[in-house]
Amino acid sequence: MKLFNVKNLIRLLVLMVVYGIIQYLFINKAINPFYMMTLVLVCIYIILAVSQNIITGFTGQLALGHAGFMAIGAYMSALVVVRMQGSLVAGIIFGALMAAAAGMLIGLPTLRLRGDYLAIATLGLGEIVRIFFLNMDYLGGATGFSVPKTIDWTWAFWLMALSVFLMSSFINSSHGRACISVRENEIAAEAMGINTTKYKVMAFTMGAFFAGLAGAIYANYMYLIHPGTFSFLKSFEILAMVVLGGLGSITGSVVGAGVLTIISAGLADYPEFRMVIIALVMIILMVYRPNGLLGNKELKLDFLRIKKKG
Amino acid sequence: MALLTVDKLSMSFSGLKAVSNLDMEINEGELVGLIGPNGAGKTTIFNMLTGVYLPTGGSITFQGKKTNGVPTYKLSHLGIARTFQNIRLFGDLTVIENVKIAYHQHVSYNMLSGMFRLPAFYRGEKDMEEKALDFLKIFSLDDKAQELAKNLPYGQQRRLEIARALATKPSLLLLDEPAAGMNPQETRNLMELIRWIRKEFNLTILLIEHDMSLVMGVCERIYVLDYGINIAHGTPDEIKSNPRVIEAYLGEEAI
Amino acid sequence: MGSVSDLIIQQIINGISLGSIYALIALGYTMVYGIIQLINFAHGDIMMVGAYIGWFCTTTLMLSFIPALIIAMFFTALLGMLIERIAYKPLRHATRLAVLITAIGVSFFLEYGGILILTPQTRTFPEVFPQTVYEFGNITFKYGDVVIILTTVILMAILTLVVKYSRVGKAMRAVSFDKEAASLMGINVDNTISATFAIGSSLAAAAGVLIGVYFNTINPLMGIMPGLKAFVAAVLGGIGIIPGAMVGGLVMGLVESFVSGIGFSTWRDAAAFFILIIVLIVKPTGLLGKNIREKV
Amino acid sequence: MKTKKIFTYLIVALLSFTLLAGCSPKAPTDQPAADVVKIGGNFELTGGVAEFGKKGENGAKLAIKEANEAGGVLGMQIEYVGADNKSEAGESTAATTKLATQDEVIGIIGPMTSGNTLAAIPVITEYGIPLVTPTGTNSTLTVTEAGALNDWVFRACFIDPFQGEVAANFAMDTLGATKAALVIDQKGDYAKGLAASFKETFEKAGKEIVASEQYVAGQDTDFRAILTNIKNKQPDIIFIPGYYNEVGMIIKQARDAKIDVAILGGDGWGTGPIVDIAGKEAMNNTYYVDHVAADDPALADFAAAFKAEYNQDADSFAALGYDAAKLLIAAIEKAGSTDKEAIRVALETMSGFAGISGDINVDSATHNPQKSASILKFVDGEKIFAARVDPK
Repeated sequence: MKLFNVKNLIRLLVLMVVYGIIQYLFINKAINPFYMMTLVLVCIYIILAVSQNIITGFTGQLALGHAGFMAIGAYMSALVVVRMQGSLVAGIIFGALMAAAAGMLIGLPTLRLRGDYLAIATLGLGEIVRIFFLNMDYLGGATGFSVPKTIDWTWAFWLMALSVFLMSSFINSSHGRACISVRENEIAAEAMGINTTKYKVMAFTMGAFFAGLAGAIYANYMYLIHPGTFSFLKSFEILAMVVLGGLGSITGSVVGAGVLTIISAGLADYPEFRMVIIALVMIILMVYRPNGLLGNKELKLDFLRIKKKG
Repeated sequence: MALLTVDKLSMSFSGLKAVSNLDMEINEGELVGLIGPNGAGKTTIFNMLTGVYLPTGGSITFQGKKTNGVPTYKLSHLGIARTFQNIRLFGDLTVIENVKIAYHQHVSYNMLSGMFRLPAFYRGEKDMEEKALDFLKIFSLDDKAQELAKNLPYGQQRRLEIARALATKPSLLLLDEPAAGMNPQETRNLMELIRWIRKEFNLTILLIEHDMSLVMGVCERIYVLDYGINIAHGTPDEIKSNPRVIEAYLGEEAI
Repeated sequence: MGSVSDLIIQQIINGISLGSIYALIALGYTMVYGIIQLINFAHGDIMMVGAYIGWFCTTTLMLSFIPALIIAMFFTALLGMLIERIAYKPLRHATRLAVLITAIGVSFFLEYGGILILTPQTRTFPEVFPQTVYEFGNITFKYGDVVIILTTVILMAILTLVVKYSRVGKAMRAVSFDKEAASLMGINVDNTISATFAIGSSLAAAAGVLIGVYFNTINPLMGIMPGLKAFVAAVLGGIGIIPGAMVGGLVMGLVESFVSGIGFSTWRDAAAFFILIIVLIVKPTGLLGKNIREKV
Repeated sequence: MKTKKIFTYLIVALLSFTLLAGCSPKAPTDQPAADVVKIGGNFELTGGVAEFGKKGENGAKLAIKEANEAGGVLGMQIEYVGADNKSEAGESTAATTKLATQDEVIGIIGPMTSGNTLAAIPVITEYGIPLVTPTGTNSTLTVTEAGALNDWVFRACFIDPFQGEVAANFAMDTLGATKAALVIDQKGDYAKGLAASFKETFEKAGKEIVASEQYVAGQDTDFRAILTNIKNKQPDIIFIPGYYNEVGMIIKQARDAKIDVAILGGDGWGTGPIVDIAGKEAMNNTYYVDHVAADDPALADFAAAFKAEYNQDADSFAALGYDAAKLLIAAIEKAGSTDKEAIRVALETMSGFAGISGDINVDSATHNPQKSASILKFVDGEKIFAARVDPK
């Protein structure tokens, strides 16, 4: 087993082909900038959904504060880029790290709570973060904070690919399995020597880190960040993507984020019906596929597998 | 030498005494049984020994160290492993993953190696895979390695729980009704297995069991509990003839 | 205006009045949660529907307050049962998260369906009850405050009695304790859950109409914030516990009043959530909740 | 089982429909026909301030409809393309991008709020599309904090500082106030802008701001706590530069709390329901700054047409939406072409445009319209003209 085995090389190839096709179509104007923006948003939401899935789908902790971490990433990266004249990379890293730090700080006390209590506590924390930025006139306050657009589709796509790779590698490592064992049976996990608090906080911190990363990409792509963007409804939206795709499925989150974002963009011409249709999709899907589109299974590139002789 | 010493251990739940003033001593390499009627407080003792409950009185000493208040996972690192009366496997994971999770405390790579797929990750995973398969082989579960734990038949789930407990590399193994739900043949096999792993892994075992044939068959010493009180202890033969034990088990009319 | 003590008393009155509004909404929340452990995120939006039915009755049908309230409660009860049957019942054995997502979906559906049908326009109630203001020195409160506080207390008392002594109440408690055992005892679980939703939703409607009349503005998104706050209140007091809703609501109302009162009005939502988090960490089951230990 | 299957198909159908709607590139076949002028509208059609967005859009649509009935512009019919920004900054950027690149409009009307307009500016600047916001009153929309002019942004309304100044002067000179309290919507830069200039003017004249309280629009319904504070400070007047929804509730609750002093506000008050919300009696002794004199006959015609078209009462949002669209159409007419740069220049040099919200002369240095403001007073629920203030 090595990093550059056939399977991973094929995966990389697929990514490069997808990227290449889209880039080609864009250059040839077959994809207009609005679709391009939608695709970048898809990338951002994929990172958000997968990172929420780490916390909720894999570690089993129902946290509803993702919009808050996204806000921290967005505002902190903007702080570095706009107010301190730092580089984009520094901004992104700082944003993600600050979100992770906040995740750890918030996670330590709240992750002792179970189920719905954790949900409402993290929802409250997300709102506190939003209210904080609403009151920060230094960072635009209620008007919103203008950030130059320095991220393009290439950045967003490869950062997304890297994030998904890192998170799925984590989940498929021994530390990731420790997180899953917390979801499966907390008491048994403890008895098997898993420090469940540590792994909950680890998953939470990691989720926050990547949510912050997504927020930083968002801030440096969307020209303006506004506290209203990061309300608890955004957390709901992200959770909906995860559950629609399937809890505990990385590819499910990718699909869920893609489907919901594209539905939302595709219905831009029917604004009155857009949210109603999204709501109906959520209800119908849950009623008829409560485990999401993919359940906890992963989409695999099996159709590409080279058949062995014999 | 005493591996585990329990001194005047008590546990009460909102005034209700589940265990009171229990004294117990288990020497290294011993195979000890803990019996008693339903509700006698046996599992409560396990929960105290593994740090799930904080005793309301008395002390527990393991390997010369006082362990009251030490969290469960740390006790596991110190060498206490257990199985559960109501099986607690990681149901949605495969059989081999269950064992790997127990082996996690001995993992040789760190989180970042895992995330970035550094060579240490591949070395560590390979090692873990082999070790886990070894444990499964002992319990003849290796052919089921890729099945989901929840899909195993009952008896195999019990065996997997023991395999998983062993993967933590314990020095003291606590078995909570390992033979529950097994037929006599399976129980006899289990007895053999318990004897064998004790020797092979140099273990000390404390087991709770209702199946008297198993307890009397494998245990060297037995503690008997009734209403949270230790009413007798001794060799299987002594226990069999102890009038208080008979009374506890059969009720007063039998006297 | 006069002394500091007047100021404090006035803020206490403000807080109690606001708190009983939260409590009123929280009653329905806590009720549904108590029986099927579902955070019915659509509760605030059901409240909105109730407010609109009340508005329709008082404006188009020119009914007076009490009949409007009863009609609103009745139809919203039907709506609640309908939602339960269509959206929640099929998910009875699914994960709680799936049900939660469905609830969020129902909430969006009601909000944006409301915008579609009713337009986002703000509507106002006619004067359905007296706008009397009572003055004691510098301290003032309104007829509406009295109505809301009394309604909350009375509904809470009735609800407690119903849950404790009536047949359906006993069935509810049995179902909340153990669904399977309850059905073995001959309790119709589905009907009991339907009844719970009916009662919970009609409580929401009562709250909606009262709030609509009190603040005199309703719009399709009016349920979001009060719904969230009421849920926080329910959790704060101990969710599933009927007096907990009152306690939680009052605590929230008083905290918000005082935070505004000392000049931090922009932080009052943050303060409410902060108190919630502190309470949850110190006493995870809420102020009136009992700790439940998982059996190992 | 059968229903399950049907629903699965339903979902698949729904998904593929939206995917098709979203993904099919419309590019080459969809080029605007030569005889159609495409104007985009970026409005808050859903979300927190949907009510204003909807009103503004209806106003704009009415203007376009009337223009089309009168023969269109430059002999071409106008096609209106709407987009929803969900009352959210990020969505506003997305909606503007859609209008700019997919629908390829030559001008955009909207959004209604300054924040959402701010989010649209980088996009219209990138693609060079003139934008007229009906009610984006924040001064930084047209001239940035650094003093640079945003070439492509125009507006149909006067800016916040002007309104705040007008209100402050009225409070001091006419009402003789020396102590004022502010109640500010924390979420909106609109209210903050008005409050800031009110405060500046008021304090410059040596008067005192005794209290400054904040609330969150779209969320708060209970304002008694802050009103209790204000009552305690005993101001002569209260300035509430918010939108009518909350303002109505605040005035009602203030009067209930026996605060009887004069209350002043900005153009966000200018719509009917404020009286319904607060009650006629409570609205006595209140004043606000509006764009139009309520007795202007042009406005009456507009209000009648608006009512006939949408079965809704017109308000200042609708009026400004209408004016914004008419301003853009007038600019196209003046430019004599659909070239976006020409339209921009035409907007920049627009003068003597007769809108229903008053005459507009665009200041080419700031892109702000020079408009006169009216102060209206509520008497038993009716708006009475109180004073006219001309720009300096």
